Amino acid sequence: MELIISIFLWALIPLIVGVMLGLDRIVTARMQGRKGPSVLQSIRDLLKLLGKKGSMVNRSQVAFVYLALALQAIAAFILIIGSDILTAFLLSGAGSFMMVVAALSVRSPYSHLGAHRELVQIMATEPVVMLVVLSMGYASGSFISSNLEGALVLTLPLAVIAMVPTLLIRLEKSPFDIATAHSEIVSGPYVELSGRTLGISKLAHWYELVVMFGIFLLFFSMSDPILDVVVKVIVLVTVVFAIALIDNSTARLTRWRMLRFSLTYCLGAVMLNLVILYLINGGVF
Amino acid sequence: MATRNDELSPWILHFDTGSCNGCDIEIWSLLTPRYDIERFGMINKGNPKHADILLVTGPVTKKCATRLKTLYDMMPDPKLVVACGDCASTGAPFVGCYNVCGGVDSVIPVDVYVPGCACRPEVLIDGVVMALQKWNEKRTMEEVKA
Amino acid sequence: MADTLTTLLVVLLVVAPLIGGLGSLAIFKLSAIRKIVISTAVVLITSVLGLSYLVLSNGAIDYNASDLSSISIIITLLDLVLIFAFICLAYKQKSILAALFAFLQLSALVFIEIGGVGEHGMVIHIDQLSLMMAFITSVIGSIICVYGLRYMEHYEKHGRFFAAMLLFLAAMNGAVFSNSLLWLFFFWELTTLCSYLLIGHTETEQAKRSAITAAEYTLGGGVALIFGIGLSMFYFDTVFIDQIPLGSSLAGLELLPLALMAVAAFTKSAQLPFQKWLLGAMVAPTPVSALLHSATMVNLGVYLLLRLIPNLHGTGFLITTIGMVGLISFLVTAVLAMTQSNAKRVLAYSTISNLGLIIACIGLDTSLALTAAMLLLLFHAISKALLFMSVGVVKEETGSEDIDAMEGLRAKLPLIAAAILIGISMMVLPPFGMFASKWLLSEAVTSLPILALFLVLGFGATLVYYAKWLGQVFTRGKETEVIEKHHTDRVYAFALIATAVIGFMATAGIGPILDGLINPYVSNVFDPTLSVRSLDLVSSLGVFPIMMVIMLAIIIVALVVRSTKLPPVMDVYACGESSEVRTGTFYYWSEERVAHLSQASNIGMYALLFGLLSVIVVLGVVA
Amino acid sequence: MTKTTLIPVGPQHPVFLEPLNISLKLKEETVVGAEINYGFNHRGLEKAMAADFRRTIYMCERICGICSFYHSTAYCQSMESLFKVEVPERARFIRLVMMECQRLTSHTLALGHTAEAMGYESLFMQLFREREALMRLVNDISGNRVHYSINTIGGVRRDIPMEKQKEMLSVLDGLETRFAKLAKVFKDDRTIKERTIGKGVLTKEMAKKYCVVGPVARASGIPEDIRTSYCRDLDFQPIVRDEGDSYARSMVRVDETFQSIQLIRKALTMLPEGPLEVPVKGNPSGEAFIRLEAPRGEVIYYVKAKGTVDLERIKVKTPAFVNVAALSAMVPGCEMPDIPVITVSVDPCICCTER
Amino acid sequence: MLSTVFRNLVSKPDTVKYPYAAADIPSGNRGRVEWNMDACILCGLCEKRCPTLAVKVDKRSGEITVQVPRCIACGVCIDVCSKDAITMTPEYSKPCYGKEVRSYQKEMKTVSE
Ligand code: SF4
Ligand code: SF4
Ligand code: SF4
Ligand code: SF4
Ligand code: SF4
Ligand code: SF4
Ligand code: SF4
Ligand code: SF4
Repeated sequence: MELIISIFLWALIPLIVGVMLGLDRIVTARMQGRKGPSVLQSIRDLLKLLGKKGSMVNRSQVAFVYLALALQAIAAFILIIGSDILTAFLLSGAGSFMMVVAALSVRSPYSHLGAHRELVQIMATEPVVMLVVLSMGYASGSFISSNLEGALVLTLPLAVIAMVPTLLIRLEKSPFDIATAHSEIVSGPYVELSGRTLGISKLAHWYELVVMFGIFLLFFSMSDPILDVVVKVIVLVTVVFAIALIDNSTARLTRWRMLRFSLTYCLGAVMLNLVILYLINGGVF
Repeated sequence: MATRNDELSPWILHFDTGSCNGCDIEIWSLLTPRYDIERFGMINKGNPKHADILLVTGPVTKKCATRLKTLYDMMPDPKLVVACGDCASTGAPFVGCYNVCGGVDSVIPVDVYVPGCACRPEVLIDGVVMALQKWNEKRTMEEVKA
Repeated sequence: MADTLTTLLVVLLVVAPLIGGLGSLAIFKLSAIRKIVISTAVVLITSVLGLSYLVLSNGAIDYNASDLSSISIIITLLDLVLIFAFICLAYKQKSILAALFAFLQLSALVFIEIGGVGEHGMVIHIDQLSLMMAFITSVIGSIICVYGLRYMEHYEKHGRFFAAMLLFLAAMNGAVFSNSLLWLFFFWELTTLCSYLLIGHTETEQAKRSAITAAEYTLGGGVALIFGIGLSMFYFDTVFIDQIPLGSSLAGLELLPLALMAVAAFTKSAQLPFQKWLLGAMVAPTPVSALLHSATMVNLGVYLLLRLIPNLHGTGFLITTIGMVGLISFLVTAVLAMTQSNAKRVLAYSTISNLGLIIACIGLDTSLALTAAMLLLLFHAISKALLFMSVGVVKEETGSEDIDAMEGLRAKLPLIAAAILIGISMMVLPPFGMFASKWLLSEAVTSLPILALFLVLGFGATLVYYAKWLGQVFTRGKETEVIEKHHTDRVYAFALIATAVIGFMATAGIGPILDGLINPYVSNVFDPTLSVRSLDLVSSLGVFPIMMVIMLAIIIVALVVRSTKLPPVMDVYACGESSEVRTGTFYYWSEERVAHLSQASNIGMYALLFGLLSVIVVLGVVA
Repeated sequence: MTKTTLIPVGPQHPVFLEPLNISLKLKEETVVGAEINYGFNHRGLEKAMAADFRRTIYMCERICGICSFYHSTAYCQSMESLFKVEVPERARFIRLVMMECQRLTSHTLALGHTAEAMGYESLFMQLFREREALMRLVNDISGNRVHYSINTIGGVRRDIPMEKQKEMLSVLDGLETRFAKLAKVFKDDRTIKERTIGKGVLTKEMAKKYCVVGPVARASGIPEDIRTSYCRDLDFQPIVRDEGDSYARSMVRVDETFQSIQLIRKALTMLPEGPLEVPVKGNPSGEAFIRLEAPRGEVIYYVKAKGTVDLERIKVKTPAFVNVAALSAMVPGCEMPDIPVITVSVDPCICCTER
Repeated sequence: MLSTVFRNLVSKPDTVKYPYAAADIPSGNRGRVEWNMDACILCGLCEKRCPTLAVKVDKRSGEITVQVPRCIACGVCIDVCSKDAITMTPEYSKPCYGKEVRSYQKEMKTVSE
């Protein structure tokens, strides 16, 4: 039964993420003093893209994009059925890898610049999230998300904080909207995608967001199912709001700046948390 | 008037073929809080491969003509072209300039002509919304062709 | 004493390549050598398969020292000849270091032989670990030799070359079968000789220099090994690996032999600070690189550490330091690999990096980590062979090994592009073995989360340099752009496809491999915790649904692709311009900074190793 | 071997409003070579403008939609000097007010554009929001949001009546307070500083060598502003900074907006009564040379007439022309992400550069 | 910036309702020109002085045509018309699928053959 619910949820991901992004767009618009689009706008965008034939530069590009979608979708699926979060995360990492290769597979300077920035982005976020996942596994002795201890946030508070910039990076929000920076490199890795292929890559990105946010929300698991949902929704809304705030009060930074920030502060925070936990658990160096 | 096409989410590409900047900035104004065309799901994409609507400003200078054609060709079907301002519609304010080919329609087909020098944001909104009404037509045409 | 068939197979695995080697040395004609090499390959592959069947069904195969005492004597004599050869070689190349190392080896060996070697033990012990190694050597090694047949056509001295190649395989098989450390030492040094010959094969100045560097480093390792053997005689009164006491019972100076053997392993596996020789070895023809990196040489060091696991397990700081060396090598070389433009150098760094990872796993000293180490070893060999052979073909077709020059390979050499794609996918993408091992390792690292930091950073860097390369291979302009297609030779195609198929089979058969080869060995020390349940890899911490991933991926891609007709082809976006666009390459850090990094880490690692040895000595003396 | 990236930025690029092409050579993301290509916006206006001198007012206005009023003013001034007429004081002040209004719209545009180039979308939105209030104001006064078209040879065609003056002042008051907040953001925001300070430096020597004008020159320590003479009765001091980087250029613009608001206030209080235009008769003849301080620096008009309806020659020297050229001295060595910011901080305008 | 952002968040957005509500066009706007053919004497001055050649005066048929996307609403024709036959309204011209041409017909006295 639970499996069916999970599969149902998984199928609904585009809808859920779409609405979430729509809300984010509205909030952003309101922060800028605009009215903003409708909540469903992101979904409409996706539908429109999927309905457009578009064009391609070469075949490998299209193939890699589809592969990226497959990997991300599976990653999200694994996460949602409550299986191994590490597997889910690694698969999603492989999905981003595929997107980068897709962007590199056309001879377009913008696409390449974007892809290389995306690579720096991977270098900046992957270690952090991976360490977060590992620390979750360490703290609760299992990577099966349904076995994770409740309220991990209490044992790993710094890891939770460190993940927020990572989410910011993954959501491509300023100051870290570096890979797609539309006013610099015309949306970078996505520049040569169009129509349906672009839609597919968007969808892949949505699934990736699900994996990222899913891992993040696992910190806030509660034993009581109703409380669980309530807490997670509150956390989600707060985080999205906070991200919108940061987005709206910063200029875009550069890729090395992002790497330095992420690898010093974020990684440092998770590491600190992990070391403290390790010492508490009686570990020795 | 726009409600029926609300479910669409047109993405915009803007190209200046030699305008005086007047109309360009009016297009930028569209993005900003006062006119906020994101209400209609429109986003300025700056990339022909992502765009659905091409907003052209300015009379087409000889050097820009080929670029305009390239950009137009790069846009995936179905696509719409809106000529923004008198220049883009007819090239009129620059009558007698030797390096001007004329309006946009001398290079690529135009769907909607937006008059005004400079065209006001309101007219631009009207123009884009009118263009959207052509969208469904074009899409069915696409399907028939396929 | 096993039955005749078994003996025949074992002998064949060592002797067949030896004979083949001698044969090719005697003949000058390539066509004849070709026949010899191919038949040797066939013999090797059938033998190893036969042996696998026997070992898997009947368990490990042992031969007692007392039964083979005559062979022991022959090996000792050959050993002396070998060292003498090294001395001559050092004299010829005017390498004081090599001469010094050879003399040290000689004196230690003489000292040990005079001390007398006990005969109560097994000189040959073929268990699942040996089998896995023999499999890698014989199958992958044979394929590389066959590949070399075509590749070496434009080179000279084929006889010598293939003699050294086949001898290499013989030495490897011999080394992994030996239980006697002295036998192991002989084969060990034999690989050093072979690598020297192969690296210096082209006889250019650079090749000679690289060859002698390699010889110096690995001879140094040999010194560490023979000293370790001597000390093991002194402390444990045995030269048989299985008789060395378990790690948990060792203390003080008794750790010294193990530490020395670990140092020997580091030199063979080119771990920091001994990585220089492997990078220099890049000047050799590609089949040599492929052989060194995937099927032979570097695996030997890791093999020794794996073999010594029961003795290292529970030695506390010793095994942790070993792990640290591996981990730091892993991270540093992964970062260095990002900055390289030459594909072979990228691969070289990635080899060091991956072997470092394996050693790090050994250092973690847990059941899961050990399993991960063995899986990594297997899959690394397969994918590296594939990648090296592909680079070789590219070099032949385009004249360059540079990643930049590989732009548009997909159109030029589709088969090679596919091989590189598969090779890299095996390294980083699910559901291939490397990926599964990565997952496993990540789960394993939770037992010592402090190490996780290195691991996660290294994984990030690994993704980057492979993405960069793969992207370059697939970079091309419009689909309709006309590109001259090159033809891939049949031999190359065979070698690449065979390796790829082995890779796929190993991935699909990860369950049987785990049950048959890996878990039995792991169970010597730990309770195996990784198993395959209903097509999922299940560890104590989580699950990796390999089959589900494969199936879902196929379904999703098939569904999506079926519903799509390919969109029309369009040129790239160049802001409306149609002028020339060019994509550059990214190396992230400048050469100087890289040199700086490798220098600093080398110094650090020397200090670490020196510290390790001195700590053992000091602690031992104090106790 | 490191292959460089060759990348055309423009003629259609999201950060450029206009068709400008900078051909960049990048080593990784560092610029090692930049070549600026012109000519996309060349319409041949100077040739077409050498026609009926009455029509030329409307044509020279359309050289550019950002400082259109400066162009028509400069042209009308040159014609007035050919006709040897003195415009009424009221007309002169109205022109001044409108010019400063246009400077406000232009500077807010430039600043917003800079913010957008840095990816600071909400700041861009806020600046344009304030700009929109201004636009409505000028629309009401002049009749058009962009091309005011109120200049005529001998004066202006529209008056600013009392009630509109009042409205104007109240709009400006509101604008000043809200803009002060945004200016503070521009001054103090850490991310903005990181993206602009020390980027695209143009030293005083280089600035002199490239003959840059306007805010670009003033940000490099050259106190050059023609308004010192034109606004003589308004006690005007140019704003100068020394750093010469993108930050300084933006800060000069920020400060100048407040200065413009002050100037408009003063001009409105001093607005003398009187006629709006003096009639001119006949056809012009002779030569005239006029300089004006446009938002981006001085614009120079040279007009030669031969006594017929058609002019003989018009030559326009525009500020962006020299400023854009200086770009090629600023970008080498900087990173790709700084290219848009530096370019926009110079505020390049192609339409008048190429006419 | 945060204070501005928060203020925006709680206050009403600045966005106009257009096209769902009437556009806010200032009374001083120069929108479009209209001809009053009763006053017009077909002198053709507006055609002559229009800077963009938007106006055509056909003296024979008594028709004045304005090509809407040519008119820059400069108001010159109004200034030159001695009969004040032309007026300017703040309402702007609408976009069109084609190039709109507006024509004004003067009642011609039929000339007897
Ligand atoms: S004549 Fe005009 S179009 Fe031809 S090259 Fe010269 S500027 Fe360009
Ligand atoms: S129509 Fe007018 S405002 Fe628009 S670009 Fe042309 S001249 Fe400029
Ligand atoms: S002087 Fe001006 S109008 Fe004449 S050709 Fe040169 S750019 Fe054109
Ligand atoms: S302006 Fe100069 S280049 Fe152009 S036509 Fe005249 S003389 Fe030739
Ligand atoms: S510098 Fe030239 S193009 Fe730029 S705003 Fe002024 S007149 Fe217009
Ligand atoms: S002088 Fe004028 S036309 Fe000639 S290159 Fe310079 S900007 Fe272009
Ligand atoms: S100027 Fe006036 S009277 Fe003469 S044709 Fe035009 S509208 Fe008619
Ligand atoms: S308003 Fe100006 S452009 Fe329009 S018709 Fe009258 S004169 Fe011509």
